[in-house]
Amino acid sequence: MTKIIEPKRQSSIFRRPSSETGIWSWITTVDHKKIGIMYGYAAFFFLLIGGLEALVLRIQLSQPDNNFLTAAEYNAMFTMHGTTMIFLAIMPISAAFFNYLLPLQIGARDVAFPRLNALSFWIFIFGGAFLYSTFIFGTAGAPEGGYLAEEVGWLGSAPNGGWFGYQPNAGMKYSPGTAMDYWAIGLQILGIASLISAFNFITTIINMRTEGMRFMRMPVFTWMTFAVSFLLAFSLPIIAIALFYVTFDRKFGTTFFLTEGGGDPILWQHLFWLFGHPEVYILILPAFGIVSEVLPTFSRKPLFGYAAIVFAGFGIAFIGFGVWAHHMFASAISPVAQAGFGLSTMVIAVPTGVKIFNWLGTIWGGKLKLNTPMLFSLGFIGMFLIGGLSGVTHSIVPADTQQTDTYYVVAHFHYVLFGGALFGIFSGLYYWFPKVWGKMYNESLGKIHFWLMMIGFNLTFGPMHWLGLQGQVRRTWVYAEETNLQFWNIVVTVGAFIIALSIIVFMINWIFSKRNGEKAPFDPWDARTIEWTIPSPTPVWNFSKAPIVKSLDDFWHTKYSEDEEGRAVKRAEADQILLDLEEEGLNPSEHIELPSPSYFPIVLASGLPFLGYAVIYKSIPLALIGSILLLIGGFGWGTEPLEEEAFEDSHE
Amino acid sequence: MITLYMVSALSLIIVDNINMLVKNIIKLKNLRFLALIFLSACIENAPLDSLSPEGPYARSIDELFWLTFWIAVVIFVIVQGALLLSIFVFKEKPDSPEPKQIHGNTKLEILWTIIPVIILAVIAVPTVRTIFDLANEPEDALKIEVIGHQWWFEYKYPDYGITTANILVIPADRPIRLEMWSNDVLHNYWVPKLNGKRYLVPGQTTYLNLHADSPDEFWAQCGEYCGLSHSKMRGRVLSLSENDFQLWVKDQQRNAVKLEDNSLAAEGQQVYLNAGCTQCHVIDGVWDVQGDRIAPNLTHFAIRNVFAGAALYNNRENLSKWLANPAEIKPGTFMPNLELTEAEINALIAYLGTLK
Amino acid sequence: MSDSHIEHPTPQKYVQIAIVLGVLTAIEIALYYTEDIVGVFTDPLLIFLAVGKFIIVVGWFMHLRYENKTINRFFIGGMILALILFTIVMVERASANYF
Amino acid sequence: MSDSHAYPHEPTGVETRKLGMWVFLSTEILFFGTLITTFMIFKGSDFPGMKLTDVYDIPFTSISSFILLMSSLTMVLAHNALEVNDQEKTRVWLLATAMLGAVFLAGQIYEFTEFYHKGFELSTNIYSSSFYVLTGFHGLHVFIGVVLLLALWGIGQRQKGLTLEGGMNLEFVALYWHFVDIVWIVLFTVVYLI
Ligand code: HEA
Ligand code: HEA
Ligand code: HEC
Ligand code: CUA
Ligand SMILES: [Cu+2]
Repeated sequence: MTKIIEPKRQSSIFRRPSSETGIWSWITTVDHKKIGIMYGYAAFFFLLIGGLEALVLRIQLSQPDNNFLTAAEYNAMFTMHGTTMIFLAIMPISAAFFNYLLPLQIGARDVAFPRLNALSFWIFIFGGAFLYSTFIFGTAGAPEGGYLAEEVGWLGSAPNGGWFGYQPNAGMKYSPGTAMDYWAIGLQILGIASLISAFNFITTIINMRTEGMRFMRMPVFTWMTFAVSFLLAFSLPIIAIALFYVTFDRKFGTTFFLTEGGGDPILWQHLFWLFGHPEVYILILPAFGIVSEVLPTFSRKPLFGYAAIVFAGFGIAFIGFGVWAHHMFASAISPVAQAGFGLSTMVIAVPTGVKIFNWLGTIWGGKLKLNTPMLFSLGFIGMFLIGGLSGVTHSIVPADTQQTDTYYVVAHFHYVLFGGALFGIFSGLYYWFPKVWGKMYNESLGKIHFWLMMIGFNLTFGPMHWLGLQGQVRRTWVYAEETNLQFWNIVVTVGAFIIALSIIVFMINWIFSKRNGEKAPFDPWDARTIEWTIPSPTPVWNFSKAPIVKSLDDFWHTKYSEDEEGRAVKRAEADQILLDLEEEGLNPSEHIELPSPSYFPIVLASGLPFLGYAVIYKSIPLALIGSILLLIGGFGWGTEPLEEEAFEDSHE
Repeated sequence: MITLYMVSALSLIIVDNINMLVKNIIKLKNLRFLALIFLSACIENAPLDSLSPEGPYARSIDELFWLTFWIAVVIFVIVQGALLLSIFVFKEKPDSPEPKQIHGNTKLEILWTIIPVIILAVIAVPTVRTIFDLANEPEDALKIEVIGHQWWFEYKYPDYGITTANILVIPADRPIRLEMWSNDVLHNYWVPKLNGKRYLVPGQTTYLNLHADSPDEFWAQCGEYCGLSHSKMRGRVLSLSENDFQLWVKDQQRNAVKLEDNSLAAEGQQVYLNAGCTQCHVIDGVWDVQGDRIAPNLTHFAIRNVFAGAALYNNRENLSKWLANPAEIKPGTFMPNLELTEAEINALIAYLGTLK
Repeated sequence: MSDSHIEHPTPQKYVQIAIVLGVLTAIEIALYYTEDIVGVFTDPLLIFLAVGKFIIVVGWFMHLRYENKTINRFFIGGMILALILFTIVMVERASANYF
Repeated sequence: MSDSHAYPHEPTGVETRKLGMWVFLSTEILFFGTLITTFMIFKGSDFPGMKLTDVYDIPFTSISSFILLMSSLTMVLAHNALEVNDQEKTRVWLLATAMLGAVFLAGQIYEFTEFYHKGFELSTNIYSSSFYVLTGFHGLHVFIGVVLLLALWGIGQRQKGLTLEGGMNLEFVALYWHFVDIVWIVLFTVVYLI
């Protein structure tokens, strides 16, 4: 009856890692929670970097004909800003949530393939590092035959083709040097990471649900994870191949996207947006999931229209595959295609509207506790609404031909990405903070963060609508004084610094509360889903014994019943249940094994950047190093005994 | 808390939309002159403003935009209002009872699926119609070819045998059909007051219609990111009365005359011929070549008031800066720094000034 | 593990299926050489045959016929999605200069 | 993964690894779909220069296609043998599959060199690029498949023999192998015959 939590150790060709604390325990971990936390920190780090890049952009744009940056630097900055925010900040932060919460929400001990999970994390890290190594090793310059007045410098030697790398501008002829190779191969590596985690999450959700956790009893966040994984699994292959083509074009003289050899630059747009549009829903659906968890909890009401919200989520995911060419309305596509894609784009507003209305239905008639996670969720609805509506104005094709490539689009996508995805993420960060760290965050600082961010955000991105309609084209290093855009540009820049301030407040809150915050009870919010039935911080073994789920919002129904009017009434035995849960959670009565840590994920992952460099510099030795690392990783992985079988032989 | 939220949301709406709102209210009453008085700062001084159409194409887009805009505003007010209202009403108070546990309502669900569908259907009809209207080739339109270069637009008038750059000259009140392609990367041709944007693609032809109500000067800008000097890839459209346009055509069809005297300009012509300019530039009548050159045709350079992709006004100071080091002004440009001396530059400027 | 309760075909059956596949392949190659005679029907017929072979291998050799419906839905869903998306892209690219 | 725990798993009754493999294969459809789409778009264009039909050797490719097709048979026979736990036969059929795969690969290498000597290089024009990348990507899959088969065969040589459970099992590899085969069924028609 003692708790035995031991990673199994047994002989294998390589000695198994065994540290349980310290740096090695993190490097070799296969625990979904540790991986989730690492994902979170890494992604937040990149969010800061991407944010700094944005601030640099804003300084340059605060005045007409400014020369704070050179053109090369400016172009590198917005490309890296967009790429970083999307691939290195928001996507991995979502992955952090998936990793940490998914097993907890479906009552599992880990994901389906824990080592693969570690692998995707390390591939992400190496991919990010690889991409950013362009600042050290990369080169960029004027197009073939063009001239520059000054050296490009390190800041400008980053990829500079925009986050969607339109061809042929991003080809070798017009973007010489290696910077764009770093971009193409870096995204390729990051894509592998996401693809692997998508497989993992899909299998986990289908196959690791605890007893009674039927599909229609899963929390909405889990549902959205599921939808996102589908989107990833079906859209990433497309961009992977397209990036292959880019690399071939740039390195091996093919002409897939270059007209000289019969290629087609518009094909790249199709392939990119075939991925790129599902990608934006990959970024927003996790936030939808988070909001759908936070609102009911703090309204003390069940989610209004659970089934509708779930199906709307899948509706969005599905229709999201059929609208990609709305990014190409001004491009060389036929009016028939324009009309078709315009209509399909409008249709997306319907399922999204269903979600919004159901959220309103959730808070309507509730008892709203306006603490920080709730504020962010409510702010999310308000801000995403604006972004969504401007999205609909984009879908009016003729109007979009005026708006496209202007700051109006920049305003749209920051409203949905920042006001949507990032607000949702902050909501989630506060909401699950107690579960992860076992401490409470500071509520006042949280509120200051929210209000500062709300104001800064609107100052930054609100005026951009107007700027765009007044003719400020995006990706402009300088704008002419006569265009009379300076006033609102200054406002925008000020707003951006207010956002920076708010993020500093957030970081202070985080660091301070993690260390000195009040101790968190294991169900601080009187929440509804089963991740709150386990102690805070989550013990390594998650659930001391497999929970049995009897309904949607199972935990809530153990605590509350309804009176004849349908109002929630606390059950008499609720307090006792909580005490029992805590007791059992901290002192499991059954024998628990966990997957053992492993070196091989990180070894395997470390091979990829070498292969990347090998392609860029066409170097056989680097390719050999990369392949050897892959081989060692793969071989070690394959021969490392599988926990359970080996364990059975040796233990029982 | 609530008040703060409302204030910030309100100020957001105001900040976002005040100009549009005011302007539109005025427009509704058809008091354009009032608009000019009150908002002259906004309208007059924003040459790329996409909300002040000056031709039928841009106007049809504008109408469509305002239609959707107002629908969006109504939806915004209703939904944001409902959000703020429910926050206000249902905020936790010491005496709030436990809420009723409502799980959903199918009727409502159907309702808020259907209503957006209807709204969208309403918008969809004019949208599709306008798409095809804008794409149709207008009858007896003047055909002009637009060729994108890094980082300037070249124009060819096949009917008149004219090649020019940076400034597109069109007759007013007549439809124009642009046939466009690119010489290098993607560009995006945009004259906000006359029509929306259209890409210039290497290896594929795209079309765009323009139509200006009256003689005027409009700004153009390359929309698509096209490399280092994308932001300086600008342009002008000059619409002239039919008469002026015909005069302009006559003028353009004239070749330049070779200067044979001893003036500074003639010296400049010598520099032009010897310093390597002819590798890239053409001046008809002075240095005739077969086929296309990679740089703007300079035959009538002096009557263009802007140059270098309309990034600079055509004056002495700018020209000497440009000739001294083009890459300083347009990073990445294909025009080299030919290490001209000050004297050579002066001579060149004098010469370029004669190219009327 | 899970699907063992369903009868799988016997080796003889597999060989028979392989023979069918071989014959279909032979027809395909024959079609290639008789394009002049078959004319416009060649390509549709070829595609039809390829799809047939595809289904046979997936259905029998990969046991998709006997699989759990989750898997079926997933695979077939991916297939249909890919077909729709890529058809649109191809049609759009083929027609870009005509409409 | 936690097969032996009292912990619940696999509510669908499908083995987790197999499920993972099917998910992977579903996304592979999109990989190859993209490649094939590109190939078809370019094949239909009329860029001047060397055409695919100038280099093709249909009889040769037909034979190697047939070989790959038959490797699917040997694969399924290996699977079948393992189901009745006939280790000996399993190994034989596994090896046969790997060999057929290797022959196919050799054929492809031969074909590539042949084309190359005819002046049809990777960067010759859009036809050659899309041809090599598409068939090369498939070849890479075959190569990985052969390695996996050989690895399995190697494991089979060891004492405990093969099972249909756990780790990298035969069913897992078989699914992959068949998939590689069906892709070639499509490619053969699309790339060579049409
Ligand atoms: C999180 C990411 C995210 C999300 C969720 C969205 C959501 C939407 N987007 Fe956005 N979009 C981006 C990220 C996102 N977008 C990015 C990054 C770009 C630029 C890429 C680049 O060029 O760099 C872009 C660009 C972009 C374009 C191309 C613009 C251009 O370049 O010309 C278009 C065009 O149609 C568009 C449309 C839409 C639509 C219709 C939605 C819809 O899903 C919105 C639906 C929501 C609502 C409509 C609000 C709620 C609904 C109701 C209250 C119901 C009632 C409403 C009605 C009846 C209208 N988006
Ligand atoms: C989720 C995605 C995301 C997010 C969060 C942001 C956030 C911001 N973006 Fe975003 N942006 C994009 C995605 C995003 N962006 C994309 C995809 C593009 C298109 C790129 C392209 O065209 O290719 C783009 C383009 C883009 C442009 C257009 C550039 C151009 O076209 O020329 C601008 C201009 O103002 C801009 C500004 C900002 C600002 C001010 C923020 C701010 O909100 C940032 C706030 C964050 C911070 C300010 C960080 C805080 C930093 C500190 C607190 C410093 C402390 C540091 C340490 C202690 C180390 N962005
Ligand atoms: C290697 C090619 C090259 C050479 C040599 C060259 N130019 Fe240019 N020139 C260009 C290009 C390209 C542009 C357009 C640059 C742009 O706007 O981005 C240009 C633009 C100009 C313009 C502005 C034209 C306009 O209407 O926008 C002038 C004037 C000019 N060049 C003068 C000269 C003179 C004088 C010389 C010789 C001393 C010269 N160029 C030599 C390539 C060249
Ligand atoms: Cu041309 Cu931007
Ligand atoms: Cu989109």
